[in-house]
Amino acid sequence: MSSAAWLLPAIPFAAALLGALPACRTRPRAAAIALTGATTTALVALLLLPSALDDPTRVRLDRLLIAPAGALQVLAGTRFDSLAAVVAVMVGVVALAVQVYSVGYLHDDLRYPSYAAQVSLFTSAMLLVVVASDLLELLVGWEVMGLCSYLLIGHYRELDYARRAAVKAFLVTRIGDVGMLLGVAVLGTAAGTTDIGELLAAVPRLPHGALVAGSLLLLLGVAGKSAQFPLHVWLPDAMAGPTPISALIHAATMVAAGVYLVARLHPLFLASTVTLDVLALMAAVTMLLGALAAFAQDDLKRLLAWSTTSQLAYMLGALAAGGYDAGLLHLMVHASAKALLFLAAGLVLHAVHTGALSQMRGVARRMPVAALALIVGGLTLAGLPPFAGAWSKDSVLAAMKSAAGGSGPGPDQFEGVLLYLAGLATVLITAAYVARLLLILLAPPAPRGDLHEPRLSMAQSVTALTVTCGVSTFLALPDALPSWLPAPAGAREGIELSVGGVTLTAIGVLAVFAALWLYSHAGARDPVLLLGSSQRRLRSGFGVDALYDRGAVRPTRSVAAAVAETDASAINHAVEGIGRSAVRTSSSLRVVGAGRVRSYLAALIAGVLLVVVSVAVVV
Amino acid sequence: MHLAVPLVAGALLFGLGIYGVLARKNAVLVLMAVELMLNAVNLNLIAFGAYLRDRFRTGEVTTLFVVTIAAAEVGVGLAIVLLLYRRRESVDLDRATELREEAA
Amino acid sequence: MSGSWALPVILALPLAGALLLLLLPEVGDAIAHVVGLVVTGSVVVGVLALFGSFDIGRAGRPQLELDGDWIPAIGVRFHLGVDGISLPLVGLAALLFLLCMVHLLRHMPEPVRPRALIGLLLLLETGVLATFMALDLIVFFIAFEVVLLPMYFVIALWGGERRQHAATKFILFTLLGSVVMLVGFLVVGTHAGTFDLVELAGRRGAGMPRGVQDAAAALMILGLAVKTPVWPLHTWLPDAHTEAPTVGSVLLAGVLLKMGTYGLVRLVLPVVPQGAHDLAPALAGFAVIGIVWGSLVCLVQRDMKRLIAYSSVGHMGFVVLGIASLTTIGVQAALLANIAHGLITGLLFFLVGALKERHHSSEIAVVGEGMLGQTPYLGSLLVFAGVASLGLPGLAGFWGEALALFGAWRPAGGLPAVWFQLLVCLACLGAIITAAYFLDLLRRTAFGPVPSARRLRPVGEARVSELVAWTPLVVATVVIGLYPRIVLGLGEAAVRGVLGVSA
Amino acid sequence: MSLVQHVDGLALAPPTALALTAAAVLVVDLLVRRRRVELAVGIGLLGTAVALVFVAVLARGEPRATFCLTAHACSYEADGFALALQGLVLLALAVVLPLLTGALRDHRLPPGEAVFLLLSSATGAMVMAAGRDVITLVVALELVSLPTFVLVGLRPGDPRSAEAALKAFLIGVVSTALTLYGASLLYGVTGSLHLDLIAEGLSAHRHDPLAAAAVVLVVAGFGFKVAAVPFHFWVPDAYSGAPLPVAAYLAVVSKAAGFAGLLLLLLRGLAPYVGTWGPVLGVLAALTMSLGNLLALRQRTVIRLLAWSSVAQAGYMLVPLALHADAGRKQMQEASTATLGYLGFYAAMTLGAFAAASVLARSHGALTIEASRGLVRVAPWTAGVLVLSLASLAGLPPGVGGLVAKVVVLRSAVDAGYTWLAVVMAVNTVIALAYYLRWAVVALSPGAATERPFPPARAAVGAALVAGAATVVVSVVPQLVMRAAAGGALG
Repeated sequence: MSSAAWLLPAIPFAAALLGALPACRTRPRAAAIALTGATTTALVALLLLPSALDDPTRVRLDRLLIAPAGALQVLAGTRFDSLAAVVAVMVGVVALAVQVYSVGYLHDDLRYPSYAAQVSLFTSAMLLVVVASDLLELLVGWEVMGLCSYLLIGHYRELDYARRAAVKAFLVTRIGDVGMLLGVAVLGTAAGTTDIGELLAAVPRLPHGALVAGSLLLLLGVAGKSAQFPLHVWLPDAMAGPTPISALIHAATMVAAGVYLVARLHPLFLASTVTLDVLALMAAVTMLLGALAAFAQDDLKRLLAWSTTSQLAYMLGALAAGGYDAGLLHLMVHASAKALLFLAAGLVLHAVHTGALSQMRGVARRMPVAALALIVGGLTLAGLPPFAGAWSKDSVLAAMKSAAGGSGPGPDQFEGVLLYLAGLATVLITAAYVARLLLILLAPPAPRGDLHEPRLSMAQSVTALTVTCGVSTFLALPDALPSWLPAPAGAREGIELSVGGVTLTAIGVLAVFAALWLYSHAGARDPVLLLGSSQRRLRSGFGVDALYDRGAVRPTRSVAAAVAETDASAINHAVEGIGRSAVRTSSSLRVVGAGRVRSYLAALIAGVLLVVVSVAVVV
Repeated sequence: MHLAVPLVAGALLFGLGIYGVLARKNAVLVLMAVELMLNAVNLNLIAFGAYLRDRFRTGEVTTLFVVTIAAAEVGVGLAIVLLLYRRRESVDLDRATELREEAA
Repeated sequence: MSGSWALPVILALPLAGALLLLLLPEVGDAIAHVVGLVVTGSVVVGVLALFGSFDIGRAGRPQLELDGDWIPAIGVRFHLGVDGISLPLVGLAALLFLLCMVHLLRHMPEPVRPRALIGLLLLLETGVLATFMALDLIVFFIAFEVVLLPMYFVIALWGGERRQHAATKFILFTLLGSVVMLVGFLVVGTHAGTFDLVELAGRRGAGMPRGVQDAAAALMILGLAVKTPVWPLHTWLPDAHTEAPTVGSVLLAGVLLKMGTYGLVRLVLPVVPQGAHDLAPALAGFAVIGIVWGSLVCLVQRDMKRLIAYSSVGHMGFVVLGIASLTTIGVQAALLANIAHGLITGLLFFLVGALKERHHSSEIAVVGEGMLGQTPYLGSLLVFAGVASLGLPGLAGFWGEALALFGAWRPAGGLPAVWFQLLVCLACLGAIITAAYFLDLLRRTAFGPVPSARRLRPVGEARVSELVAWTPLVVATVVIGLYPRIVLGLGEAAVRGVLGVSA
Repeated sequence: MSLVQHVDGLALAPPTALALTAAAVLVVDLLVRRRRVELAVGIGLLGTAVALVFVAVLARGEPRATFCLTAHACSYEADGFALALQGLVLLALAVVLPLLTGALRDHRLPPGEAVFLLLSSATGAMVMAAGRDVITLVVALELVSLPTFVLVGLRPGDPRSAEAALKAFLIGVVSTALTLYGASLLYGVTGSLHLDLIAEGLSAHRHDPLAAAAVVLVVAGFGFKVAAVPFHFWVPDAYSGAPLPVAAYLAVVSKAAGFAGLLLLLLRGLAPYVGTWGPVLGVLAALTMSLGNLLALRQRTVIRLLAWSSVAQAGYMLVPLALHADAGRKQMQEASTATLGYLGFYAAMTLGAFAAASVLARSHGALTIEASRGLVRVAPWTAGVLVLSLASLAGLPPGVGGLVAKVVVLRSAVDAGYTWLAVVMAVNTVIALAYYLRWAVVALSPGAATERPFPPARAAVGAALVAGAATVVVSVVPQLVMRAAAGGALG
């Protein structure tokens, strides 16, 4: 317990505990605790960063035996290396921004104190995932995060759809989590350990079956948490929560956990081509599905949510293609861009009190902070140079291209090609929905009437994030990251950037922007109309929800009803029937005591005779 | 005399007694049937005693006991029958069925 | 008699309390509460002292033993002791009884009669503690039976509307189980010539042919399975839980069910290892059917008490699955899950009891939405207990079930691994459904708007006496969840001993 | 051969004391006019105490024997087995006698005659325990039975009492006749009626159908006493016609005498034919307990419930006698210990239940189970004894005594290889619990405030408490009973 990395989850945890105390449930105290916690956490993360980056190959371990169970000795603790340090900084900063922003956003909300505590607990859980040295320990953070997500999505608990969205989020991720637990069990029993370091060291000697099965099951957990097809359905609904939560969980942290896990265990995944194939396919499907659905959305936050799904698929696609640094770079870039977009969207929502895009025409023209944030975040997301998104996206595509070429680590060539094609198509669709978003929000004329001014704390954090996002553009991040985060053996080294690639992408994105601008400018039309009758289909994410309802939810309910009926009628009946039959037998035996002494004597003598005869015969 | 003769006679007597116990409704006649059964026992004991030449005369001695037992039984039995008669004015066994399992 | 008198002294405390209350009509009702609190409190102190004097280095062997002749005519010894397997359960039982007494201070069920109720509960405590301390088969059996009558009367006299039916079903069903188990004990005793558990465990079934072991194991498992309960012998449980007063439900779920699984570990595994090995696949199968079955029934359950009762069937399924894996990790997990289930389900029953007291029903529809809005403490605690029960990592419920899966995925040598792996997958399905129904329950009770009718007639928030009774459970759930070693570490050596595995 | 035998007076002292007391009661009752009930019962208790002292004295010394045919074949032995049973009979008598006072007063029974009959019957039971030849056993059997027939019919003005007496009498004498016929055949086969000599004779005559038939027949009379199927028919009718204390006496002392004779006969005299009677008794035990429990299940009156329950309990006590053909001396010894041990526990708990029922009969009048509602309020201690006794009979703690008894019996079944019988008994235990509980829970339920026609008789409450105390003692120290029971019937 000597490593300072413990502080990362411990500080927000303490803040959460403090915040849960009855005495601290007034708004100012709660805010003070939450902000102090978040600030300290971010500071610790920043302070720990330099030493971790000094020697990126060094792993600092600090473990404690928490669960000695037979051959399995679970040593929980911290595993702090440059990857953890970088992601911790990301989490810390976003969490701080969200806490600051929330003070304003939930200014009139009576439940702010518990909200703040839940966000603290959430941060703690995410940081536990980041620094965990053991998969079971990681799972603790992983699922506590799910719990916090559930509570925060259900924050507006009077609203039925918010409650349902919360349950759905928890349940769908839980499906993934149970799969992941099973995966940990498979790998853990095969390797005799659940320690991440030892497990990775044991990869070469793991039986192939256990490796494939275990990694596939882990993938289920990743799909759940990172909202990948087929477990992506919870994320769009999760937008029922307060907007800062959408920014925190559903953009920068919780969904990033899946990507982080794949990166953490990259050698394990790279060792199983089957798993990489599945991951590549999953990513390809999800990125297209998400991008198309995002384009068709009518709701600002749902648009961003689908976009997140799609972008996470990008990162996972990169990792599947072996592009370790590319994936992580995109993770960072996307986290800051998406957090920025969500917080900016929150400003807009706060101002117009609706989430419908059709009601937001030109709103941003009167909100300079929000407008700037939207432009910076949007262009980063779309991948237009010189914003960082361009570099990260290009490196991802480059990794996919190599995989499609069949060289180096990655999935089979067929899946590689699919992945690459999907990646390219997604670039264009992404550009399209970003263009649509910006066109609607920035299109003239600016609306009249009152708009809510954003509160200071909200504006502050948005500004701060805008700056971060903008600055990261000019940072030599693409250069620095590979040296900070040395790829594990077997993954693609470094970031491949080609001027040609970036240029081509940029031209494509610009072309899409221009086309849509022309289209919408001509008749002040929403570009979504281009989709025509297929809009509804796309908006619902190709009807996967309805499919699940028909194919899984309802059958389960009817099976449950049948089982409950069987339990009550058959099993219980059988048990009680035995009792009743005893009583019935008792009644029918009444003749034995009918009262006539001569029948008694007859039975007596008959009995004795029977025994005498049978005994005499047997002898 | 062969041993079989008294034994068969005893068995017949015993069977007769059993028949009487089962067939008679009159309590006094049932008592008499029981006496027959006890006399069958006596016959057996005497026969075996003679056959075995038992130096302890067990058979004969036991017969004395059985006779006494029979007398005591008849004494008690008649008293009970009398009691029943005083209450019911009948010694019909089939009418003494007040004590029985109740219908549920 | 030789050995330490610490254990009998602890047993004597509740027994003396029970006799005092049940035999002296002059004792006033107020005194009854005091006696209950003082006695259970001193038992907790005594158990803490046990923990203090317990040598963790030798946790694999029974300690603080007391051994002496009791009925030499049939070879029964009065042999008590605790080891790393039983000590946590003793602790759990002592804690829950104290909390129940605290609860009763302000919440006497109808018809009140505190003297009788508290007396019966103290008698119950004696039996429970003795079960966990017994080191002789017959003494174990007697202690096992001690709990039946008090629990019967608690349900039959203080229960709900159909209490008589539920109580009768409970006692007849569990008695059938325990006498069948007794026949199993006697088969063992006949062939081994002793009932002493330490002696029997040391022999590990030597001298008992396979057929005898199988028969004995079958009888013992059958009996213990009723108590646990293992599907399809569970039908007494929902009725008993639903009709029992709150303290009855808490103790049933928190302590009495544990006696079944404890028996599996303490008696079946070491005494008839071959039989246990032969029956483990079937036992695991029934356990997993129970997991899935129980969770499916919960999915359409309308009554909260019944729901929690069926959820117990599922949770105990995990425990039995862990035991049936016959691995150190599985059995340790089972013991941990036992403790966790006692804490969490105890808390759940306390909460549902509190709701029933306020709404005069435990129907979900009657309890209604909006608890978080109107009674935030009750609501938050229900959410806490719910997510703890669905096995959220970081809380006590997680480790037992997760590690049970670990154990079952790679069962002991000689067991059909593929079968067990299939079962593990099914159990995972059950875990998902478990999450589904608990979340659904919370959605329909804790969350949601406060019904307008209830705004006018507010429901009482949790009282101090209630919070005092519940807080230790919450704290223990979190502490064990974060640091399961407290329980696992105690059990490790003893479990190795039970399974005959060298370290 | 000397015709004048040496008679060991000390060995004979306990039954003699009791017989003399009986006579004394009769004489005193003739002479005294006032307070006859107290006097008769008092003298009875005194005589019981004296007999008990003699038993204690004998128990301290070496086993004694008298009325010997040869040096080794005596007709009367005051060994551990006999003394244990005699002690049991006397202790039971000490509970039954006080119980009788209430009945004597309430029903206006003739006290002198009643106590005289009771003591005479008990004398028979004491002799039965010590008798070692078939004639002694049969005479003792008659001595036990005949007075009880009269006692059953003692309730004046009640035709049901006379009917009960007649039924018991007829079944009793027919059973005795069967026994005697069997004894005569046995004499023919073995040339003797002394148990040890019979055993020798039977060893020489293996696989003789006549001997097998004789073995079965000779058991009949004892089957009547213990109320085993198919000799059980009189039990519910006789119990419900008889005064309650007499029913208690029948259930405990008379049954104990029956088991004493049965154990002696089977394990000592008929041991070579264990292969014949062992399985038969196994089947009979199963039938007896199942029939008794099933019929008890639906009874609404206390007394018939107790009657059928006593049939069922007889079934349990027969279980240890279900032995395999290869059972050796050790198994037989254990079987005897088990049955005798069970009998000891059974006596305590049954007397408790009957005593509580007597209190109930006085305070409530009607003797339906429902009438005991609210007993816990009216007479808490009696309710306590009742619940304890019922729990013991069911074999559940706090009646640990009853539980140990069941364990003992089950153990012997499993030891003998009769696992099926053990399972049947296990199931029976569950059925039995259902009806014992039904009564117990009614007694503990708060009832309508019942008017008390009589205050509970102090003697009856005292008897209940004594029985309850005995149950508690044997529950805590079951070894007391088991050690006493360990003196086997095999000599």
